[in-house]
Amino acid sequence: MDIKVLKEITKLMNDNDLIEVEVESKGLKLKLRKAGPVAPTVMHAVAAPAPAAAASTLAATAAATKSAEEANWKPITSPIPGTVYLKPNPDAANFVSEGLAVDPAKVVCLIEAMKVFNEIKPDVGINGQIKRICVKDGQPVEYGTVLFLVG
Amino acid sequence: MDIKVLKEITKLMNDNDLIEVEVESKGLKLKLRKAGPVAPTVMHAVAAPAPAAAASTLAATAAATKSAEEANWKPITSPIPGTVYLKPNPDAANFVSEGLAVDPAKVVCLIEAMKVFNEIKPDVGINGQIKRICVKDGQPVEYGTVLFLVG
Amino acid sequence: MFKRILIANRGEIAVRIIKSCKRLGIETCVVFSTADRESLAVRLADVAICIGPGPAKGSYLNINNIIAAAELADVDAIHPGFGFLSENSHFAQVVRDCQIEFIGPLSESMEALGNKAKAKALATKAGVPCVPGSVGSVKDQDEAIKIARQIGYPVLIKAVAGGGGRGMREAHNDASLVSGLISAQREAEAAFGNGDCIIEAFVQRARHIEIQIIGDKHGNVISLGERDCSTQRRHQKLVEESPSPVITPDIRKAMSADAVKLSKAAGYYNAGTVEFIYDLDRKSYYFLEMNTRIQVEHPVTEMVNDIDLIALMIKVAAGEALPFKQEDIKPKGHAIEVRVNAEDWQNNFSPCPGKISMYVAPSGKGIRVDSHCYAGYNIPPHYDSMIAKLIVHGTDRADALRILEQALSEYVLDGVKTTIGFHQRLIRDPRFVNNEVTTKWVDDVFMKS
Amino acid sequence: MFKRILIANRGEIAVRIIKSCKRLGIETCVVFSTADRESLAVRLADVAICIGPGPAKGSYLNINNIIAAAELADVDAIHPGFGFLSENSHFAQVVRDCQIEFIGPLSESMEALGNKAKAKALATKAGVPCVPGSVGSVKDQDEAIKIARQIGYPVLIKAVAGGGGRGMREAHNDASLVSGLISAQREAEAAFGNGDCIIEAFVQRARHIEIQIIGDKHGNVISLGERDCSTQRRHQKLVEESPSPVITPDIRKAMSADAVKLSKAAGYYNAGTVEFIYDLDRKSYYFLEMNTRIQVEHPVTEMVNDIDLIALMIKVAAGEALPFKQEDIKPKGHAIEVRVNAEDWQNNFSPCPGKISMYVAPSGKGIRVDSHCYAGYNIPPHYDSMIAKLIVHGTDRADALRILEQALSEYVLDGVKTTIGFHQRLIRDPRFVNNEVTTKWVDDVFMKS
Repeated sequence: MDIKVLKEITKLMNDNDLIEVEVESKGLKLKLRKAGPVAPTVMHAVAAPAPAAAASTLAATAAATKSAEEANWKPITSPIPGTVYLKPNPDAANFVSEGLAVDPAKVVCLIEAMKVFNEIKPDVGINGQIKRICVKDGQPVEYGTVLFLVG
Repeated sequence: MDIKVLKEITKLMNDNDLIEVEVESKGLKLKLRKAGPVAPTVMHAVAAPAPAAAASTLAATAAATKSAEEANWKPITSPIPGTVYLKPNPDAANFVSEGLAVDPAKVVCLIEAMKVFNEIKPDVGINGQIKRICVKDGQPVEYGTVLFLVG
Repeated sequence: MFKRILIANRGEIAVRIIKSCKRLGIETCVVFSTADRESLAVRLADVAICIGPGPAKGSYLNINNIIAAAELADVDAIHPGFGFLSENSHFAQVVRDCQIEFIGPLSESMEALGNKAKAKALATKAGVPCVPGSVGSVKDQDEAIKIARQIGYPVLIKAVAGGGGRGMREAHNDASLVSGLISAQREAEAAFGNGDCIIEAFVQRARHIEIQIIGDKHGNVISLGERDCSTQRRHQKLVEESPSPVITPDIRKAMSADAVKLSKAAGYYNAGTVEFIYDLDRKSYYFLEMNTRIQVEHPVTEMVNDIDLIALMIKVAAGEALPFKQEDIKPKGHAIEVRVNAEDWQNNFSPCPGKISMYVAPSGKGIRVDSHCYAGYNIPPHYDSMIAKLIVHGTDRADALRILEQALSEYVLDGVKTTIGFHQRLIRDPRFVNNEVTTKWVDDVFMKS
Repeated sequence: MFKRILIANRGEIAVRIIKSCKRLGIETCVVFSTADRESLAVRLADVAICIGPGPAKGSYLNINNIIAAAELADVDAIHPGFGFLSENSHFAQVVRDCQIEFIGPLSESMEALGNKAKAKALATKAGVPCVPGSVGSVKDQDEAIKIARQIGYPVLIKAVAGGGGRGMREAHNDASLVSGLISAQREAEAAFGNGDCIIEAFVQRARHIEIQIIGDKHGNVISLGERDCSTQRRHQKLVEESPSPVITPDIRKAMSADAVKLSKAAGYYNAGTVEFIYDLDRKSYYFLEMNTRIQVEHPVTEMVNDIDLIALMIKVAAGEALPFKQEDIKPKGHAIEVRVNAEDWQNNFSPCPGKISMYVAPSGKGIRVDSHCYAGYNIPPHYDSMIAKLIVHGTDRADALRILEQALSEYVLDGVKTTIGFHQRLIRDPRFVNNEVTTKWVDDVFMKS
């Protein structure tokens, strides 16, 4: 049981607005929870009808898929609310697939907002392989939604 | 797991507003949680005028005078709100003084309530020397106010 | 007017009384148990004195320590709130013997009305309709059976000292009557130190309707209108509203007149509530009992009449005459109160004491929340589970229900289970909306559907 | 009526708008910055969409992301609240170009009135009295000096695009005029991207009195009465009340008429506020500027008129006609609002962002609190420091002040410094009680005593 793991997870929580983390792997069981009101994702589930629940699910997916081992993967996030498209057109193949190497010059997906298809590229400094695709084709996203994890 | 880990976890909690940390690792189970709201004495000090402040001061003294070293001193507390008298009559000497040995048969002070002077004696099981007199003659006290510390 | 008042209570009602005192410019002294040290009442009061441990027996029911605190704080009146010592005539007498005014009726009135058998006799004498049944408590099982057969089954067995459904049993035949009588007597003996019981005809389809009265020390007693508290679970009120959606203006008038008649017959002053049972089939009402104190649901009456009942209680206790006459009382709109309790309503309404982690009460036009809770507050296990009373006031019942639905949806409360979900389901039920509710409906129908 | 409304704002006003929407049965979508993820608005809204980082530039001022969220949530109207983009005519136009209704006036009206120089010209044309001074912005220092000498010192330098006291300077002679003009221009250029300034006579003993107007799309515009906001610190309003305790019924009537006149001249609809400066010596008033949005202090008007201004804005934006005529407006009683800010008032009112550890807002008859705060809430450093608006409504000013004093004493708020203590001291000051306050009083007298 290494404290570095806890630190990394906490950073993870801060970076991703997680309010609770539970990890269980051979012989190790771990749970962290944050103070204050529950995250909007939970909030909505509690307080609001379908649309909110939907909006929240996004954040939830992003959150749920995190774990200590991925602590140093870098996220590619959405700069704007909109609809994400993983392929240039319905018949084409995805821009990227897991394992593919990407750099700030590479278009990884499109986000449609106000009828405009915005080409999304990794931020400067993000070079590496696509470790995980965190969104589905056609899924609505908000600012900050994690689209891909690069490592 | 040694204390360094605990210290680091605590710091972690402080730095990151964690209210709970649970760890279960082969042969190790660990859970940390944070404390609740402010003490009533503080409440009074903040919110209310003189009387409340006074009432709270009592509690405050009781609280303030505590320290690790005195941890196993036993308190003699007031069973009723009233006015404490340390001597049988104005001209007489105090019932007790610091260092005096007391037992459940010994009257340590009087508490006047409803024109009645109630003789206060140590609870059964409280035997020892008066280590500290925590109230002043003629001071108003409430239920639970610490009158003496016996060790 | 009084200079300083001691509040011999806790929780929401203690906070409520403190606020009315502040508005009247009266200092407040609240007494509290060690379990309530961090309570809002303790924080808001001018003086707070600890009187005992968590269990009420040693604190909120500890007459000696409360009087000692009253003398220490040098108060000139005591408000008992509801529950605890509020209907204890002995306490009222001790308070007055100490030259401290008890904010409530005379001990004599409390005794005459507090005991169901005595109250019923007084009502009969005053010409107030009562449920057919035994005159005074029943001597033994034989008499009970005799009376039950006279009035015909089903019958209700009620402890004369009972309240809140305790010491109460239904009986549908001689056998269940005998067994019910025994258990009711045992329960009442334990709870109220008096096992005497009366036998009454059991009204099958009933509404619980009560009249709020207030009297001064100059012989004036008036009715402030009714509250319909028919939505009950195991004789515990869950929802209260005014006006009652099921009675006619004539019935309302007659009930008010009878309530005032009974109060005057008992030489009653200050606030009181005369409870009636309304028979939906016979379209007639019967006197049930009188509560000689302010009630949990008093805000409903305050909202439709735009008055402060607690302030009124204090004023009449200080000797002031009522500021208005019966003809001045013209209730406006419709008010509904729901009780938000820390209970797991899906699991038998079992109490859920614990810490409230986040708390934001609803607010806005027509919304009122009386509460002592806050984020970080730890609901102690020693007392009732009430978190808040949510009261809404609309132009009519439909409007009030609309506001109530919004308010419930805005209630932010994390950390403990509450009855908010129950109320949300309840007020959407067409049978509730259409006033098809009887006092047994929640138990027999709603909770089973 | 709209099906779903997007709220392009945060904090207290976002919560306030959500509540009115719920009352109207309209779904709500709130946009928020990463710093507001745990805000009450996000929790209460039906949908919440993150639009950017903490700093407003990337979120609450980010037109692209807000419109994107509006399309994603498929809303049919946007309420801008106050501050941020609420007076940005370009934003209003973009919203309408996207076939989404902007809940506010036409962009043209906003442009005509948002600029002080244009607004003054329009007022003059409409026959509304204006402060003597430059017609339009001054070309250069020489013209400024010429005008200043014409109207006589002291004069006030005001940025045409200014607001909240920014881009405003006093000048008592040519020298201070030149230096003041330069700094005012620089400040306005930086803050509003427009350094143009006007020169006006400086009224020495002034009260700030504003008229709340509301217009529909059918040409109806009415006045809902005035608010007196003379208690200011550095041109920031601290207390607002209605009615104004210093003007006569005739002045009130004339002000209202002029406010309506100006609004109609600008083809104005929806809610707006026409600000006047009242000269206590000359007993006359002058048009100051018009705010083309709902204002922080709108609850004062709501309380005395018993209306919901936010709901009214939504209704007229949806095309409904005003539900009442000018003659129906009969304000009742006296309302006062104080702003509770997270500021260290004893240390220059410096902002104190941080975590609120305990929070219990006052409540009771005549007490209203509009707030987004709760225990555990972290006041972010990116935005204004407002914690709550405490509004009281009494039968008259004395009664309102009594209620206000009680409410302030009941306010439980730990964890951050607040201005509650300032207000407690202020309302006990005989000069405030006796209405001897001018717009400079807090700065020049009160804070120095």
